[in-house]
Amino acid sequence: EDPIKIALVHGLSGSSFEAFSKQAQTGFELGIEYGTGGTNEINGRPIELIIKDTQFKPDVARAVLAEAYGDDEVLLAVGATSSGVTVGMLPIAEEYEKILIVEPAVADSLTGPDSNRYIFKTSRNSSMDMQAQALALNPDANLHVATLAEDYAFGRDGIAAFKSALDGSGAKIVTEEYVPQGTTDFTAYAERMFNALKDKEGRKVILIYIAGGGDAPGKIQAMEPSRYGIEISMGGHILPVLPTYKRFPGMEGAVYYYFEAFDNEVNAWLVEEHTKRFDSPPDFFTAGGMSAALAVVKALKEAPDYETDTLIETMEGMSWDTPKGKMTFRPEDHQALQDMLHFKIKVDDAVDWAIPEKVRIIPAEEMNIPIGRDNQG
Amino acid sequence: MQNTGTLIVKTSVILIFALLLFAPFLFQDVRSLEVAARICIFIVLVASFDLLIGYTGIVSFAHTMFFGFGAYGAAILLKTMGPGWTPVILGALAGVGVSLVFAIAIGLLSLRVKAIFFAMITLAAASVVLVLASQLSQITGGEDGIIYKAPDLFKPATKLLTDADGKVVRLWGVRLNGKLAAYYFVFFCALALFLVMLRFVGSPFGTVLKAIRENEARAEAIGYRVVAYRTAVFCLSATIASLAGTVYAVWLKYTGPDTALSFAIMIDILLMVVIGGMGTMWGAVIGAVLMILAQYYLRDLMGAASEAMTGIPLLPELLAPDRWLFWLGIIFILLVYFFPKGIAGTAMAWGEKA
Amino acid sequence: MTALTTTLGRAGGVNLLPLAVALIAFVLIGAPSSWVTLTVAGLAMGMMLFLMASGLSLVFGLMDVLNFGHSAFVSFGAFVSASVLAGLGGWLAADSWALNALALAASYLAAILFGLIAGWFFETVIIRPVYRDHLRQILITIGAMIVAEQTILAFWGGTPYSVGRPAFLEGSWIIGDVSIEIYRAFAFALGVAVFVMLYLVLNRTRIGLLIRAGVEDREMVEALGFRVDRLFIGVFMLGSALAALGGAMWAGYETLITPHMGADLMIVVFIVVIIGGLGSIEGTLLGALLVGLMSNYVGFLAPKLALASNMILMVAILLWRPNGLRPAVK
Amino acid sequence: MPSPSLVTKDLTIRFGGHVAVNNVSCAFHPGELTVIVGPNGAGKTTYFNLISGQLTASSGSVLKDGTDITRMSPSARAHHGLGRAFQLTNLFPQLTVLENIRLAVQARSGDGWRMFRPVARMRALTQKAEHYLEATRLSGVAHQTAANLPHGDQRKLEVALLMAMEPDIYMFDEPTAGMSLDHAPDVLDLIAKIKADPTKTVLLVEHKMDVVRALADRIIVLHNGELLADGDPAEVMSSRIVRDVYLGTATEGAA
Amino acid sequence: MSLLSVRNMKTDIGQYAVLHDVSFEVPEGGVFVLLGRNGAGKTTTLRSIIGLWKPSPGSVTFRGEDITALHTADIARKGIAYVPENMGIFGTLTVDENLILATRNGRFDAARLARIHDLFPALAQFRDKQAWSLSGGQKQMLSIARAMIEPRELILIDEPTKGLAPSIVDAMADAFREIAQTTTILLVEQNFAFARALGRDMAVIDDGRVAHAGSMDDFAADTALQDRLLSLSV
Ligand SMILES: Nc1ncnc2c1ncn2[C@@H]1O[C@H](COP(=O)(O)OP(=O)(O)OP(=O)(O)O)[C@@H](O)[C@H]1O
Ligand SMILES: Nc1ncnc2c1ncn2[C@@H]1O[C@H](COP(=O)(O)OP(=O)(O)OP(=O)(O)O)[C@@H](O)[C@H]1O
Ligand SMILES: [Mg+2]
Ligand SMILES: [Mg+2]
Repeated sequence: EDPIKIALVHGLSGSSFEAFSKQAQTGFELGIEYGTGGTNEINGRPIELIIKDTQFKPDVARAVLAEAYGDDEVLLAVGATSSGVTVGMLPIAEEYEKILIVEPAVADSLTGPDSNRYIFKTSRNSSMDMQAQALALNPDANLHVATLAEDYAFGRDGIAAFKSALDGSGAKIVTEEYVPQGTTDFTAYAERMFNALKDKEGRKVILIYIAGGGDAPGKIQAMEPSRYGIEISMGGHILPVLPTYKRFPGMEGAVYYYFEAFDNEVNAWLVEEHTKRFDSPPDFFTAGGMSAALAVVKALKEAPDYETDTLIETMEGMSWDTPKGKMTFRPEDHQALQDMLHFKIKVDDAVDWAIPEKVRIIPAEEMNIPIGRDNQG
Repeated sequence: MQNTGTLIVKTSVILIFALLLFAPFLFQDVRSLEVAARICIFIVLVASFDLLIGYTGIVSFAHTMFFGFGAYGAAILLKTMGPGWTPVILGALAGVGVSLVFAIAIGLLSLRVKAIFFAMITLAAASVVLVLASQLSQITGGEDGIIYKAPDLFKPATKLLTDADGKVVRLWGVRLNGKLAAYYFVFFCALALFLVMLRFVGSPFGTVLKAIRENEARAEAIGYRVVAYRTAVFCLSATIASLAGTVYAVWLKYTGPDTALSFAIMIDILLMVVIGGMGTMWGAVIGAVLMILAQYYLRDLMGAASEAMTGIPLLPELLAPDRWLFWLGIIFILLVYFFPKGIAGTAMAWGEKA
Repeated sequence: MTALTTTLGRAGGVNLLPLAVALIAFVLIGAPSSWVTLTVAGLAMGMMLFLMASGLSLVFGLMDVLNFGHSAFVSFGAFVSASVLAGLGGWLAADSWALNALALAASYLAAILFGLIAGWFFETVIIRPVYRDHLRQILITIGAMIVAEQTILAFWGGTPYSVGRPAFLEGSWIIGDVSIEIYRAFAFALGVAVFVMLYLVLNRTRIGLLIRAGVEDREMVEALGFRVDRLFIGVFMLGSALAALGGAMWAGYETLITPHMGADLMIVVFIVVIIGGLGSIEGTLLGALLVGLMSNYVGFLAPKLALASNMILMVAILLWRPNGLRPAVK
Repeated sequence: MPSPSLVTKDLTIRFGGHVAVNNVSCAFHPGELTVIVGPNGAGKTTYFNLISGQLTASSGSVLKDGTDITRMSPSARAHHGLGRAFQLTNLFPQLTVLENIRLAVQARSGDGWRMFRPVARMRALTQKAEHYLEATRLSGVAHQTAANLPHGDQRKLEVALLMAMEPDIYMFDEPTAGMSLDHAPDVLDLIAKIKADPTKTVLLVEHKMDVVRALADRIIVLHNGELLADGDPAEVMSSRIVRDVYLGTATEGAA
Repeated sequence: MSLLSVRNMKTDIGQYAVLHDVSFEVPEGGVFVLLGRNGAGKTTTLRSIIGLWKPSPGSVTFRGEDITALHTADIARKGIAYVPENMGIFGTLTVDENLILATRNGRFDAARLARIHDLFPALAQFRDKQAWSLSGGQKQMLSIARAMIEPRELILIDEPTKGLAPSIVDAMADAFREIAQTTTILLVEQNFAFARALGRDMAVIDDGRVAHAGSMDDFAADTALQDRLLSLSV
């Protein structure tokens, strides 16, 4: 039988994010394995993965994606790692009229107006991150928040989503600080936030939303915000970064995935197999990659034929099981709605990293994720 | 006066242009066409950088900035005004305008200071523009960049020639569609800009640039206003880089920091100009071709090599496709070390001796 | 005008610039506790920059070698020391102050040792053929930077690497409303020590002179009886070791490091050296302190300008003094 | 006597506390060759630098045909007809001899800003350059890179560049220094030819007394930056003061 | 025994053979003059002695010790100073710094410094000036002063009088005479009058070979020989 070709288009060289891509690809392979019961076949056809490197360059990404669709004649493609690169890839899917599953790039805009009906997105988006983060703070009128984010679209959009989630709860934003990307010294901004918060009555929180390095939380923590009764809050992170969270015992926030927090059959298999094969638990891009693969498997199993339009039809509104529970492709913009984890940091000297202990799972329905575009219209 | 080395270099360049001219017919896969278009753009970009570094001896790290101005000019207007030729032309003009303003400001302000300080100032300026592009995301799309549509002529669905049934005519198996038109737009723009630059370097103006590179004080003493010439060539090369940016933006239908502004592109340009050979123009062509082929195909080659080596210790590790940049770096060092004049320069000098 | 210049010169000239900046900031900021916090943080940040810039200043200012690969030494220093700290995790986590300090010292020594060896290698293999040729220096060291970054990626992987920090360097001293990060105070002390050492080596011995002379006319220095080749290797090794130490220190400050951390820092490090003026370690210190203070003040007073503050500072100073604040070489 | 083509009025330059050229006022006339002598460090080269613009005067002025050029850049002065050859060879090392000279020719003709015409097709430029190659007997090495020339030929090229600028005022700074006995006469003949043109003014710095005697119409003596003597060669050279500060005693006969 | 002996020296620069066969003996004390036309190989000979070019074959022996293979710095430390044709001034260093580098231990011997300042007053006047701004002649003086700031065994001097005013040339002749009482000088010179006034022994190099060697007095007397070797005819 003809193999079913799937292209994995990720950044594999040229940036330190290449490690994320590798997690996603490992996850994808595991997902195929799990989804096909180890046969690696769907409807009797073997699955062939074609790996492409975007080199983290949008132009390269466009070329290799076009190549995958045009020359390798893949059925669909999965990718890419960074949002900028992925934005560049969107029109190629439309041009070739083939499906692109976005994983693990996060930006909301990937399912926004510039997107198109060939795009499905299994990765969570920034709105989910920030809304979950807001919910994890249990906002009420007593809450005062100062936000710290990087000064570009990602940071500003994130804070906007956060604010909209606080709307109506009575919580107040006392100041919004935006730092240039790549900032490493946060003293000045911390002073500004301290000055804005210190005389407020009630719960005082500094919300940190910085994707890059710089270790803003650690540096602000070192200035001992606790002397003003100020807490720090931020989202979770990948395992290699979690050791630095040991400095924030008791901190609450929200994250996309932590291997111990989700209790389901898929996750149990993933954790067991991953630990067996790689001697370490799966990280969150691994889970993401697996979710994407499981979506593909389910769609291919269910679709009557593999014409793109049929596949789109199959996938719109489709729900499937993933390591983090059930996900559903929203028909309007093809974003997969999914649960998030509200955690509290626990420090255990026997574990290398700080453990984001489950407080609760924030169900997808609880979050009001704006619809980016309407593919139905 | 033509020696064999020079002859070989010039023949290869002409051959390269011939291959580029027939690329859509010779290599009928998607990636090849992308690669060919990218080569065309970078030939112009690298050659315009060579005007600075190779001919005049000015080290600037702001070349991608100008490239970016051109690209963003077209991109922003195509996005806001919709596809068409007017936004392309206006965008090109806007890009050139902004580039000129920056080039003149930087030039007048700092072409008098030590060469190395100038390099650092351009580096700083470029990095500020890069961050600004990501901060002004309403206009520039920020980190994610902008996608937009090119003029209708370049739509893949556009039929350049139709047969009796109204289907696209195929010539040697190639569909005569908008994609082809877009490629030839890129190719001929690049060719024209390259020829213009060839003209520049052969003119009296070009010889003055070389004189400034060789001995600035003496050039001034025999009557050339060095600062004026430097500023002029800085503006000139900025203009050409900006135009190249516009063409690339039209081709890619996407513009973002990583395709038009990032420091990685600057390094690519440097690598290309050095590998090809500075101060020759021909070198730009050779450098751009080799580097881009490496970027797109070295990985694959290494993957194959790595697989072939399985079993042998260490080698497969080092040949792992993701380490291709490592090898590129080493090749680059060896080139600078053993062929300081680059491929074209070395070939031409070798011909001189022979 | 001349009278003003001479009065200023007698009072300390450009050396007073950081003081002047601090005074102006005091007026603008208003809140004394914030001002002290910012000033102390800025000075410490300056010292950390100085640590990383001093090596560059040596090879760039004195030997006229434009080493873009300097950033690789910074990154390597960071990763080597972080690995040693990870290896000595037991000591670091121990309850004994002495063991903590020992682990830290070992990690710095490892970084320095690495810097020395790598510097030796770098000088002999990469730099030697391109002395006096700026363009080739830029190019060949950019090549080296790529290779070095890839090597780090291959060794340590691309994920951010977390750096241990001894307990006694965590936290801050709180005096009233002023907070002084302990790690910064430590960095400040280390920076001062390095500065004093360099100052003595360069000003109390003929080494500084020899380096400059050797750059200008190597053969003549040899004809005067000095082994320029060994001298240059020595300087380069020292410069690399300083970079590695700076990287190790920065790693402790950042606590999470990535292979391109050195490259990210390079622009500001270059700015420091240029502001200071080529060839003088005093100038580099001055430049570093200015950059450190300015970025903190601007960040507090006008966050929008923070992005360009270094750039504006550099351009302003170059317009005022085209050779930097205290160039040793004209 | 025609009106002076070049005048320096109270020309002074200070370097820190040191006054390298001190209140030098002097006029030079077309058709006249003035030799400038003086001990090392007297300020001869500095005086040239002030006239041709490599240095800008602290005070005083330089007038060319009545126009004040004191604040002009070297290139502007070159356009006003001041030409200068350097004491230390100062060429475009990686360009060929022909290209070196063509640069000077085209600076003179003002073609430097033409961007589209290939130089190769501008016959007039090349012909003129070839003319000066012949005049300086450098035709044989026209296509060699300047850096590869023997020392003597480099000195000749230095002079050829000045000739090709076709200035009104020629300034030579020790043109024959380090030139061997078989090369020097070529250059001296050239200078003699220029001197024969009544519209040209020539300034020459020279330490070799036989050269001075053979060429000078007039000698001025600089010492410690000041103008010490000015006048007829024989008279100046025999004056006590010049013997004291400049010539010494022993070598006079031998030089 | 002679202080320095050069035997069968053949030196190539790149692919060019510059010296073919140079041999001569420099006796201890006094001034030994090397004469020769432009491009004859005089400078190359000096550079081969100080180790900046490596002759092969051939040998350079200093006080009976073979120094051919030594590093330039080690040769210099044996007490040989070199004043190159291009003066080798460190332009970014001050006059005093230039001198201090030439001292053995980084300190001036007051008497020697005074003697130098006496001989070349300009060097006293401009002690703290950066050397690039000196006039051509002043640089030449500084270069010679560097060779005199320490006691040496042998000084190699390449065309010191080029570009110097006549009165300075006089003073320099006196200085050389004085130095030569304690130190041997190997002098390369084009200015024959100057050379004749100083030299005791001499050799003429022509086309990379020693064309003549002997005493200066004999050579000065033989105008035919001078004519043939130096084309000095007036
Ligand atoms: N740029 C400068 N900065 C400081 N001092 C200078 C500068 N240029 C020249 N001088 C000083 O001015 C004086 C005159 O120098 P100049 O070169 O004019 O002498 P000169 O007469 O040409 O001597 P020579 O015959 O040796 O070439 C010297 O003492 C020199 O040190
Ligand atoms: N670096 C070099 N490369 C090639 N040839 C050289 C080099 N240096 C010297 N030569 C050649 O070697 C020959 C001897 O040069 P050398 O400098 O020893 O002559 P010289 O006797 O000192 O002459 P002069 O009186 O001009 O100083 C010359 O023909 C010269 O062209
Ligand atoms: Mg002079
Ligand atoms: Mg010589």
